[in-house]
Amino acid sequence: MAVDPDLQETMRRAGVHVTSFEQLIDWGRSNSLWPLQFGLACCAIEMIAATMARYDMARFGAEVFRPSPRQADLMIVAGTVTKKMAPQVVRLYNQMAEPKYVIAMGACAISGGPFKEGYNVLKGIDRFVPVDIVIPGCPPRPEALLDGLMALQTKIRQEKLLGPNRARHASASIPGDVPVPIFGPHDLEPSANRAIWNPPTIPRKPDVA
Amino acid sequence: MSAAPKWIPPGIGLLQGLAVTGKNFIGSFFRADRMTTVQYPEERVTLSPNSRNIPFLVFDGGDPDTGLRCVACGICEKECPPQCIYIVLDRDENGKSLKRPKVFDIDASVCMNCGICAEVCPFDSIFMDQEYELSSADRFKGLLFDKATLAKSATYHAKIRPLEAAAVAERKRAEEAKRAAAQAAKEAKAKADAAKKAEAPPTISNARPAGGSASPPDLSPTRSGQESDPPKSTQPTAPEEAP
Amino acid sequence: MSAPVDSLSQPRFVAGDNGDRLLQVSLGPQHPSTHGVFRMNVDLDGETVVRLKPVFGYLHRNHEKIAESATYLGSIPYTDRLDYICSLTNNWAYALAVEKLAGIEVPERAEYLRIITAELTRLINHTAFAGFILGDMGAWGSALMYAFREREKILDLFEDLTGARMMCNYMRFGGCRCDTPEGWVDRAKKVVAEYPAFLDELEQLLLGNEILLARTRDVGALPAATLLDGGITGPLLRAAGCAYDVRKVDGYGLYSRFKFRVPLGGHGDCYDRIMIRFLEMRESLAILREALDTLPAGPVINPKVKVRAFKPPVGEAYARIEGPKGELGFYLVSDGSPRPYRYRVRPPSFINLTLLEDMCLGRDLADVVVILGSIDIVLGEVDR
Amino acid sequence: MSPASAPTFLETLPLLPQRLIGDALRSLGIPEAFAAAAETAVAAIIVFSLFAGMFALLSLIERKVLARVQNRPGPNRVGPCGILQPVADGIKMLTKEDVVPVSADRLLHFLAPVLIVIPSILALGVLPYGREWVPVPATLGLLFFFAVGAMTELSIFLAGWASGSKFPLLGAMRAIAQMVSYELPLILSATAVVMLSGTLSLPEIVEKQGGWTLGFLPAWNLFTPWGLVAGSIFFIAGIAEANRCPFDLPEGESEIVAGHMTEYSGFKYALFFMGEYLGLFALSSLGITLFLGGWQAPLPGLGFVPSYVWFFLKLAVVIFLFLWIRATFPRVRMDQLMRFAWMFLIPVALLNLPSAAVWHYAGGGLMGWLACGPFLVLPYLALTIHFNRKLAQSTRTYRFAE
Amino acid sequence: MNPEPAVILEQIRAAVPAARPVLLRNPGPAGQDSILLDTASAQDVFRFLKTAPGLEFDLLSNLTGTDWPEPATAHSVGVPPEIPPPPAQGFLEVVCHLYSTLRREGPLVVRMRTADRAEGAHLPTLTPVYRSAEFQEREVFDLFGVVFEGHPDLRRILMWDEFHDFPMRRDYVAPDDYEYEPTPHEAVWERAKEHYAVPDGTSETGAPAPPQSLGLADEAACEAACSPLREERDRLSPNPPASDREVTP
Repeated sequence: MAVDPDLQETMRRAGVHVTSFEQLIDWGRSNSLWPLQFGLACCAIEMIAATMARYDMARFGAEVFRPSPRQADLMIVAGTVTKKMAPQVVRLYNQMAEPKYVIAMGACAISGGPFKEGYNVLKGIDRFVPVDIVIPGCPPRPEALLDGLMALQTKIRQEKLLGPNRARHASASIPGDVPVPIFGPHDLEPSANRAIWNPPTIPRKPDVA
Repeated sequence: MSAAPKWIPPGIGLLQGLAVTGKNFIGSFFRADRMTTVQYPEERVTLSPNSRNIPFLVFDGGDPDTGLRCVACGICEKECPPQCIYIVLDRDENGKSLKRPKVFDIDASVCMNCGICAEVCPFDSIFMDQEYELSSADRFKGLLFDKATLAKSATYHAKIRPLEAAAVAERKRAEEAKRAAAQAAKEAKAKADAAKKAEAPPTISNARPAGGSASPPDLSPTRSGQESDPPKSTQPTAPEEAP
Repeated sequence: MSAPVDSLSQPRFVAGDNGDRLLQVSLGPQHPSTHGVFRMNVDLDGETVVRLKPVFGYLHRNHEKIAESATYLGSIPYTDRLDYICSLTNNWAYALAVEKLAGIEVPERAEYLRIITAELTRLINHTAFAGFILGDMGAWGSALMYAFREREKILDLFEDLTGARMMCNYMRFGGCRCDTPEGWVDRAKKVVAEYPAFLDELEQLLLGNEILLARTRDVGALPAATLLDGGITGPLLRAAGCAYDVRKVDGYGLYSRFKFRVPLGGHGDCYDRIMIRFLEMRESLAILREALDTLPAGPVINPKVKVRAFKPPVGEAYARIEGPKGELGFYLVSDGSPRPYRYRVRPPSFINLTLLEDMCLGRDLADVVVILGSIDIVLGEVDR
Repeated sequence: MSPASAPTFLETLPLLPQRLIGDALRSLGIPEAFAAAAETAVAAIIVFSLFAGMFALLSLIERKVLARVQNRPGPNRVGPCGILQPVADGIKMLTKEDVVPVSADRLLHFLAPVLIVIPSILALGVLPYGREWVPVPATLGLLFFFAVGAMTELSIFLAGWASGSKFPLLGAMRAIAQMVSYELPLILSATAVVMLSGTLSLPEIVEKQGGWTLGFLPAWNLFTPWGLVAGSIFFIAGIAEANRCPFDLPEGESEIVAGHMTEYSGFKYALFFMGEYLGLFALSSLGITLFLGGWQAPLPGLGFVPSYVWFFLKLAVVIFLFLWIRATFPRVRMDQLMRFAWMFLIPVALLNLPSAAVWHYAGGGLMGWLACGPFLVLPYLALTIHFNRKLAQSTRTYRFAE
Repeated sequence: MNPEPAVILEQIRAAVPAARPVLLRNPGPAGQDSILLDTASAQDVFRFLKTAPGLEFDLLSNLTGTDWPEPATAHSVGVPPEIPPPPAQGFLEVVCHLYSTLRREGPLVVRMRTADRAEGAHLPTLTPVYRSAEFQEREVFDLFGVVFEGHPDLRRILMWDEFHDFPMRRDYVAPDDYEYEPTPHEAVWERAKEHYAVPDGTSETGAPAPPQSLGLADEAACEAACSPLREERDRLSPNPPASDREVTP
């Protein structure tokens, strides 16, 4: 029973701000995203530069970088996730309190980036952790990170807390925890979390377009 | 530094530190160099013309499909360090190359913005774009840029990189001039042969048909791009002789 | 299956050598002041460190394996990502090694541009170091913000010259990729002219502060001989009094043309390491002023060198430069093919951590954080 | 002392709801005990809602002041120049999942944040905000304040110990050591004030600071030699009690992740946040009451301004001092913290008591300053000698090799 | 500035006769010739190089490994003078670059080679002589598999402890996770081939065909294909609903 937009618009012009309870919660959550203090590689330096004086992520309410995963609600995976680091990243994701969001910042976090041929590099964190927003670039400019943060904020504002396609954290069926991979003799076991990672197949053959 | 160790009253260092932060606090209200924030969505940092992010393909004229400069030679595909370019050459029905890419995909989620593809391209057909707002919710569809999204007009290139576009245009003009001159020289020579043949006795029947079948325009790249680039040998990753 | 409650969560007690119980804490890969994904397994008796074992590898991105299957030109953008704060000095070290491997000369203007960009990178690194070490000590924010405010000015210069803020990919074998855009040299002169005023302000905020004096004096001090034996180079070694600067020793590039001094410390503790870096910044400014004034005209790259399909002759070479963190070396073995047979990076951050345990034994947990900060490591270079 | 004329309407404005409700209940024939209880309840609600609002405001102001120091505007997109930022933080904190670690002791884990907020609110009750406005007029206000204030140490230790993992454990150990050793100088510096004002009741202490010396200087305790020493000791110990930088070791962010608060998420963490700020308000209010003349006006001619305005102005100045220090100083190490408290603050605080006595018998004024002079100079000289001797080569010389 | 390995070779031969040092000429323009040592007495030679009055090589700047499966390429890079024909099988090599900070002398390149690339990959450790070798030797052990006898703490340094292979060797094959490769060509295409369905629906190696290929263009097809996946994911998720979590490490 959300408020229908044109009524809301006319009321707003008359100075009365009408909103639904759901929109209020989403507005509150989107404007107070506290990132986890968790930088991996070069993108972490650009993330720090985004919080510095020139780009100032604090304007979006995302200034408080909490070192403990308990108090953070946004995990910005900034940098290369190696296979040795993957279990720690997944454990950190599990320890974050719901509702939690993940931004994959930079080519390495999305798909392994320039280092995807490496034997110790995980080809993208979305093999183990559900990712909300991806920001390409190597490293993406601080403005690109702010653009990704604003994209996440608009996504949170449209989240539904009830109904069929409700938000991930609101539906009891989707588990908040993600199984933590274990170190195997040659690779992580399992090498990807099939419940989360299901890529489309692209028709690729040298002479078949 | 005076010989005897100068006695420093304690607390002075703390006050000096407070003075610095105080000066910055007061200054942030009045002086521009103490309030350096560029409020991103409203104000933007003016990018330098050299700035580079994800590459784009240039096309002359209006229609991206026909005007694309790229001839699918695959040099950028081989030279790209993270190997994030995928080119399939367009062939007509009987397999003759149309010197045009049928598929030209760049995986933006792997590209490392290094600019080597633009540096090694002999045809000035790929340059580095300055567009950085590419964040998306979906990794698979959102970040695999195909030929349509990559193609941008030469005027766009001139807008973001005036000097480089001017240099490319000037080079192209020089090429055109050289080709035209070569063309003119060829016609002149053909005319001269025809004239000489006319005076010479008509006994020798010249097998070559009359001038006019000028040699097809030489499309080989004028800028000396080395062709003899060995394919990336598969030796390091999957060698045959296992110990 | 969410992992069972493993022993990681319980406070784990380890038997100390004299029988008492030590609390084993892992200043884990995710920790506010380990400058990235670096982990230290620390055994604490109360708050004093009894045993400290560093754990590496969380950012091992297999740079050397990828370089073996890439061309020489293709590895240059990867060197930007080694020590991702100082990309241009990495480029220069790699280009120097390949030039020594293939015997390539570099024109004069390119040498000047290399010195200018390397010294600007040294400024960035030492300024960011000052910001981070004050953050490790607890004043999170102010010093780091002022440091990054100046760093942004230099990053604008790099973006103008090379096209990227952090990943410049600027050096090529035999020179630099492109010449300076018009007006760049004047902008660089202006930034260099304004820098000393900022350094004075940062010193006033930082170096007189009694709390900082108390936190850094006589913390993590080791004699120069021990440091040398541990392979430690760079500002750490000079803070202990050993005059060893690769710019003076090897005299690579055209450093011999510039008058600059090498500051030496007396005690080798954290305070000296901070002071040495501040004095080095002033020396870099002197070099920059001189180099920018006498920048000669001329070609920026040696025309005889092929950009693609570059095949150096068979042989091997080891070349090194004085990176902001220490001696950064590249060891290349070429078997005549366009791909290096062996590609090894001599990482100053990784080797400077050899004596981390010796510096931290018997000190507090808070000191471990400051000592690690004073060594100034970057994980891209430590784990390669 | 302004003549005891009838207090102006503005003066009694904060007491209006309390009195209206009291009279209404009495007119309804409710027995006096219940009516009085209702009055104090209303007073308590007013004070708590006032300080809760100021807590929300301060969480925004702290971020904006820190931002201004760091050349950036701070949160300014949520509502006009960031006003609604605390509202957004509050909503997010309320809707956050409350994670209780498996290895934690559930009851204590829940109890700790509650125990940190209660004492701060209780302590706020006894402070005299205005000439008329004393929520709970207690004759032993100061004693009550310190008795209740001691509970915050317990709750921080409880939080650290009950969380069950390593970093909170370290945070808890640090908290106990720091808070106990800084409670002493806090109380000793307050005893100097009690000695001279002869009473434990806070409103009377403020009244005694009325009047002017030399015509325009207010007779606050700070402008006396012993008051200067006691005030600065109280301020430094107050920073340590409120766990503010440079003494924020229990929550040593760069060393032990988030200290005792590592295992708290959602609203429990917000309670810790609130507890810390309310503790800050309480300590700085007490400091103002003891040394800066509570609601006394700074200049003679300002009688028309209601008294509580001065109180909150001084509170704003003291809080700004806290923020300014937080933006500048690094953190002290644990042993330095302890050595500073036991070797310097406590001896100087003890030395300050005879200095107060000398001031009293020297009759104050110029003679008092001369008599108390040595008590002032002696500790500073000792600190200078110690500071320069221990860090002997404080000015180090550096060689340069060619 | 660059030391003459030939001169130093004679001094080593005089001081430590058992070492049998050999001068390997560097054909490249760098001109950094190297000394090949016999592994048995390596520590004594390094101790001599460090302490001898005229040498004082006190900084072991760089210690790294190289994998030579074919000895021929090794001998093309470091040309031995007139050594008997190269040994039959390949070997692992450790290269050290020594510097003298007092005499400001350039890199002295010293090499040590293992017997073979399998069981015989043993070398004496240099940690007692140069402390800087500790971490670098652990890295060579981790990535190349050279066991350094006498090393105080020989563990893997970069890879996780349960890892078995030695990844920097030339014959190491990385595990196969080429399922989603949007831009495969040449070597990557060889490895990604089995994941891509040939037009008739089954993949070449008979592995179960992944969900039918989703044309990127049509949105509806993608949605229709994804919904069964979502139900399967809900059914598949093994772990219980979010109860209590572990604790921060």
